[in-house]
Amino acid sequence: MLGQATVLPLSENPTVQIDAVQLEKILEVALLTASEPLSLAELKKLSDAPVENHIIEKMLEQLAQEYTGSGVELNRVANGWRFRACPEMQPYLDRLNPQKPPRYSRAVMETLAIIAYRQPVTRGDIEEIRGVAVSSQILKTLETRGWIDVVGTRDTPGKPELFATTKQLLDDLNLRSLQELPPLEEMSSLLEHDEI
Amino acid sequence: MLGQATVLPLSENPTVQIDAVQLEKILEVALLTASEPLSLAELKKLSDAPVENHIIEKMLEQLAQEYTGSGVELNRVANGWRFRACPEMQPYLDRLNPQKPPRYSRAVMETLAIIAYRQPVTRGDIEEIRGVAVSSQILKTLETRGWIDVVGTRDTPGKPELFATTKQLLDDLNLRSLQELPPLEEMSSLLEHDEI
Amino acid sequence: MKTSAQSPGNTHGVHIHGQPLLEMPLDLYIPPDALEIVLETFQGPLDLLLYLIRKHNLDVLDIPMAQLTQQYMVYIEIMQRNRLELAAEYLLMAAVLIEIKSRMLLPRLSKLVDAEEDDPRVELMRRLLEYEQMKLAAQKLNELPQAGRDFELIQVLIERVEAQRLPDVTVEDLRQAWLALLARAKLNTHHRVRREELSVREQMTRVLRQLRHGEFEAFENLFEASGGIAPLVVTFIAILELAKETLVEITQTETMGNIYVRASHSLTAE
Repeated sequence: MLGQATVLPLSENPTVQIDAVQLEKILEVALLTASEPLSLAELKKLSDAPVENHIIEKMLEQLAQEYTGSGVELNRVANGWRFRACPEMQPYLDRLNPQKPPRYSRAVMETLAIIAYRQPVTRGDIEEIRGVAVSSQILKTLETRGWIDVVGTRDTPGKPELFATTKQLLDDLNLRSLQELPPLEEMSSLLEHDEI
Repeated sequence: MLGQATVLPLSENPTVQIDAVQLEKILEVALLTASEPLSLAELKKLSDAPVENHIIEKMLEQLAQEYTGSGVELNRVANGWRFRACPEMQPYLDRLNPQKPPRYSRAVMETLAIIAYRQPVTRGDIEEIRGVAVSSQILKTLETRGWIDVVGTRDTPGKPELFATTKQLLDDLNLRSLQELPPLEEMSSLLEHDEI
Repeated sequence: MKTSAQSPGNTHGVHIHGQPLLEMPLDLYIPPDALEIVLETFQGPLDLLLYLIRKHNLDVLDIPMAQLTQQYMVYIEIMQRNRLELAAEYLLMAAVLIEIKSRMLLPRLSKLVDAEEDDPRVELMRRLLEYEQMKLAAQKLNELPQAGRDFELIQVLIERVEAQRLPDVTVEDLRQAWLALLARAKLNTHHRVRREELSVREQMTRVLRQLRHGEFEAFENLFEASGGIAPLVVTFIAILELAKETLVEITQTETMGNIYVRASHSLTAE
């Protein structure tokens, strides 16, 4: 989205001259072509002259603004900034790629939820909460997807591995931090609820 | 790029109503998310109502127009339409994806070393020192790079070409003369001792 | 938030393939196929217990153990009758339920102990609630739009249009290549690597290059006078070396006359 870029004071240092229009154009192209979210540190490399974080951030917010109403949005996620198609465009895009990625089973999703909300946890912890054995396949599925990884071992006999969720999970759910996960149901509400 | 879309007569059949703004938005998102060029047949699937080819084409041309001057362009290629980053953005994008430069094979480097230290040499000389045949490909690689050339022929049967290094090589190695190469004396002394 | 295919409306009931399971006759005939699907849908004994509790509107804080245990056992029996692969956890839970039930039948020995702490159901209750909490969290997590499933990422092509990037070579690379050659040459002792002045080689190349036109060149033109005596000597040795290797022809038409040099064979290819 070109043409609407305004000139921003790019640096407190007046001797450094940066072409704001050009930089915003470069930021846009970089974000449109990137296969992963781009961090501020990476985006700063795109400027010929040093730029401060808040200048880049202002530009990104402006860029995001320019895309409002289009089928594309610029989001800030855990690993940085990235463009995505708006979810409401999905039904159209599905016409081009009819094969959808499979949905995960309840077992996988429950395991993921326990790791997300109780991390770091061992396989034993997960099994205790779910009340059943957790197959290696489930953990492997989540690891292969890049959603969980081993962050250490617990200092107990057997040195069980501790699992935690990754930034990739947050990126894939379009979230910036774990705090943006849906809040857990309060225990009291679970107790009060008596109807079906 | 939203907002500039004009209403086009989408179909000769006046009973079919298509939202041109919406369709252009969908086309844009589809093209931005596609990993391959999209053919007209595929793009037509994105419309809720049947649309004729020339209508879609007109929209695509308009879309391409809207991106003029941005760092991204919409091209028609053999397999259909696709977005790509403008070539002039490449230097910036390369800052994000610093490609590791390829390396020459050992055969190429040894051939170059022999030509540098023993010039002028024939292919036979090189083969004698390396103990193996030197493929034409190796010499061609170095010639194409502008690092060696033929400076004469030896007056022996077959009139073999004599290869020598060029000034280009010195420039590329940031040297003023061949004498600035690591001296041979050092090499020979290494040979005499028992290191390596 | 966007809703997904998973029914978000009633999050508390048991859902089988997105449909709330409202009726589960306990004593009536159940089509075996349907039951199999139902049983396979449970994520374990806790899930089954929760289903029974919610289905029969039981109070989690005051579970009627006799009723719950009886219903649980019905399911276990059906599972076994249908030869479903019965996870050990289901049997273990049956034992736990029976144990709790029997402990509740025993008279309380100490009236000093807080009734609630003494309640053998407390641990089961805690586990049920914790599991239910995670089960609901999993549902909500699954409803969040996921990249690739509910939205696509933008990725515009970068077409590398420039010439293919060429390898970088450093002086050190060249040195290493040479050292490798020497190391190999050392193994083949018959091969002789001569110690030689590189500057002579350089001058040989320079002279040859200068003679590329194939014509005779005046001997003195091959020298660069600007560099002092040493380079002149080196150039002289280079020309002699070229002559020795019969790469150049040196001629003199008359004694004390001009000396001319030309390449032994002009390059037809050039």
